[in-house]
Amino acid sequence: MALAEQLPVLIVITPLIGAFLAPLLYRRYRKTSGYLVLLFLLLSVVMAVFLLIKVLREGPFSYQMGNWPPPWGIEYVADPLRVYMLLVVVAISLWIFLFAIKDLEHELRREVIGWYYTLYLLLVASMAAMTMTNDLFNLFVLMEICAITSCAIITVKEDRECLEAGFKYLILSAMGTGCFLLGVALLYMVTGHLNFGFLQQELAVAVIDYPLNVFTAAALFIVAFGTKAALFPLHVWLPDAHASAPTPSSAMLSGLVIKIYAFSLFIILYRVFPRSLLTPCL
Amino acid sequence: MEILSGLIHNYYYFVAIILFVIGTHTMLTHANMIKKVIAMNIMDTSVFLLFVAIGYVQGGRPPIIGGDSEALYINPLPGALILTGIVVAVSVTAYALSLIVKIHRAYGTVDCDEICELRSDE
Amino acid sequence: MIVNGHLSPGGGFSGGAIFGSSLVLVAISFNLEAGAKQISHQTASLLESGGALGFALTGLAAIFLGGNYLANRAAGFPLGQAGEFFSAGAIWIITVFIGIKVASTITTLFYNIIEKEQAVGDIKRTDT
Amino acid sequence: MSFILIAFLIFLALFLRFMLGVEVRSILTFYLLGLIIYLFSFTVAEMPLFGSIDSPAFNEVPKRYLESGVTETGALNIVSSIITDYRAFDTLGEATVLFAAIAAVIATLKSH
Repeated sequence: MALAEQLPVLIVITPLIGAFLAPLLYRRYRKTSGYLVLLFLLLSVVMAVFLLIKVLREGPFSYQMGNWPPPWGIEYVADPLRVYMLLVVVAISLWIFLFAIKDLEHELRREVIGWYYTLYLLLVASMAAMTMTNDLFNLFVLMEICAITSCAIITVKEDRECLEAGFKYLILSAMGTGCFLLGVALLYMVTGHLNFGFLQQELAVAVIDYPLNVFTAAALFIVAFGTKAALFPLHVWLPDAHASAPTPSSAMLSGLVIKIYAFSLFIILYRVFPRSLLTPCL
Repeated sequence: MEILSGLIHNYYYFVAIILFVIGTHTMLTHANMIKKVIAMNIMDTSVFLLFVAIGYVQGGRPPIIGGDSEALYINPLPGALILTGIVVAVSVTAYALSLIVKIHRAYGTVDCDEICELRSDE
Repeated sequence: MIVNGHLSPGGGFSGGAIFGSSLVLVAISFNLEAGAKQISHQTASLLESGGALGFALTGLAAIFLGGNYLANRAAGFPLGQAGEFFSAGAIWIITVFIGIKVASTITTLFYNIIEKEQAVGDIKRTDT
Repeated sequence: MSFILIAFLIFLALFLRFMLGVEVRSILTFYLLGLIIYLFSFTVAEMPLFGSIDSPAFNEVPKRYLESGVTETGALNIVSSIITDYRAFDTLGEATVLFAAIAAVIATLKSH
């Protein structure tokens, strides 16, 4: 079963290739292109189910991009928690898209529907990758894809309110990613690693020598993901953006995008920072 | 005084942090959208500066392997990461600018406060 | 600059940016029609998707050759002699795809923003 | 020492407000930024020394890139070999960001 080993990356790549093809497909087959896009999503759902079965049966495993071992290359990890989240992301986005095909014809102009498919598939691919990635910088890149596409699926609507809402969201999420990258820089400075597992080992040592750096990074991460996940004092962008978006985008935003950031914060707090940092008594 | 000497040794990092704070402040408090986008770029650039400064090694050469094998090279990883980061910042800027073009056409202004007033009038 | 990316400073991004800017400069220095003659919209968006798709498919090819995704040496791409023009296996291919992608991105962005401005007409063209 | 500093800051705020007529809001923002920079300065002072060869970031990861990068990837430019081979998935993400920006711009501009 050589292909079963490749499942973590294939699930990400399938919607990505679909996204690259969608504008071309829409130009050629205007009527059926929605269902072709649906096929790509269905394929990744099927693969996610197989991955979940494999992980539950054989235990968690890690996937190394380009055969480079973890501290040098990028690592993806499939363990039950992450794969369960992955299945939730892919399955719900399939379900939303099933209803979106008919709905989009009423809400959007004809020319932009093909690009809407592209943006939707890119969003799904980035979120699916965010659940499994085990590398801080890769997470940053995926967050940036997710930010741009989730703004764009708000602003495709033919309405001037959603333009302003989208701009507000874009600026605040740019602030979030800026804070995140600063936190990554601080952690990289004191440890020299970007991989979650190696960071956790090194941080247990580094927190003794450079405690302020590690605490500042933790604070920056919480601000960054708090902005993105609309936690209480940083939620100002949310009401406008969700209210003015097209219906499928609104379902996608409140159903998945916000949760995926909360999930990433959870993963970072538990898989990157050493246990001693999180215990209340120091 | 310990802090002061640390700051003087690490002034590259300190400048980057000051730029970051300036960028965040401008982005969150100014009403003009073009200024917000410029501030977003300042903020990103400050983080890139910090990242690249981490990779510097005293007396190192750019990491292109040449003739002598004894040469000391700087850390190539931050440079490679920042190449990615710059492209990401550019694409966010492009998208933000196109949004501003559309907003200017729809509302006739690029000032957030004026847009708020226009919306409350409706 | 694009094809020498593995030997000297440069590579897909900087080379592609230069290439794209040159096409944009043609449009700025003559006029929009002369610029649009260099590369049509259809071709630009085809190259756009094609560059990204080629990158992703190079990765998939590595899987079929027995490596993991985007593998280079592990998948058996010929590395060649270091320092020669055709060396470094998949790096060369990927760099060319990135160059195409970046160049077409810059031109597409420019033309889309400019032409929308023109389509609205001269009444809206005010300085703010 | 700190008492004098706080007294000076309060005096400065009053001076700016009543003598120069600066708004309360901008004085508060100014002080808040000063506080943030002050807090960050402790972090910066604690960071590893700039340009030092034995800083934690210069560990076995870049050393392997530099020593065996040429034999493992065949490229003389190590930055190029990192972005397109060791960490190629980041670069695929980056190409995807560019594509997403294009898609977003076109969708936004065409939709109105």
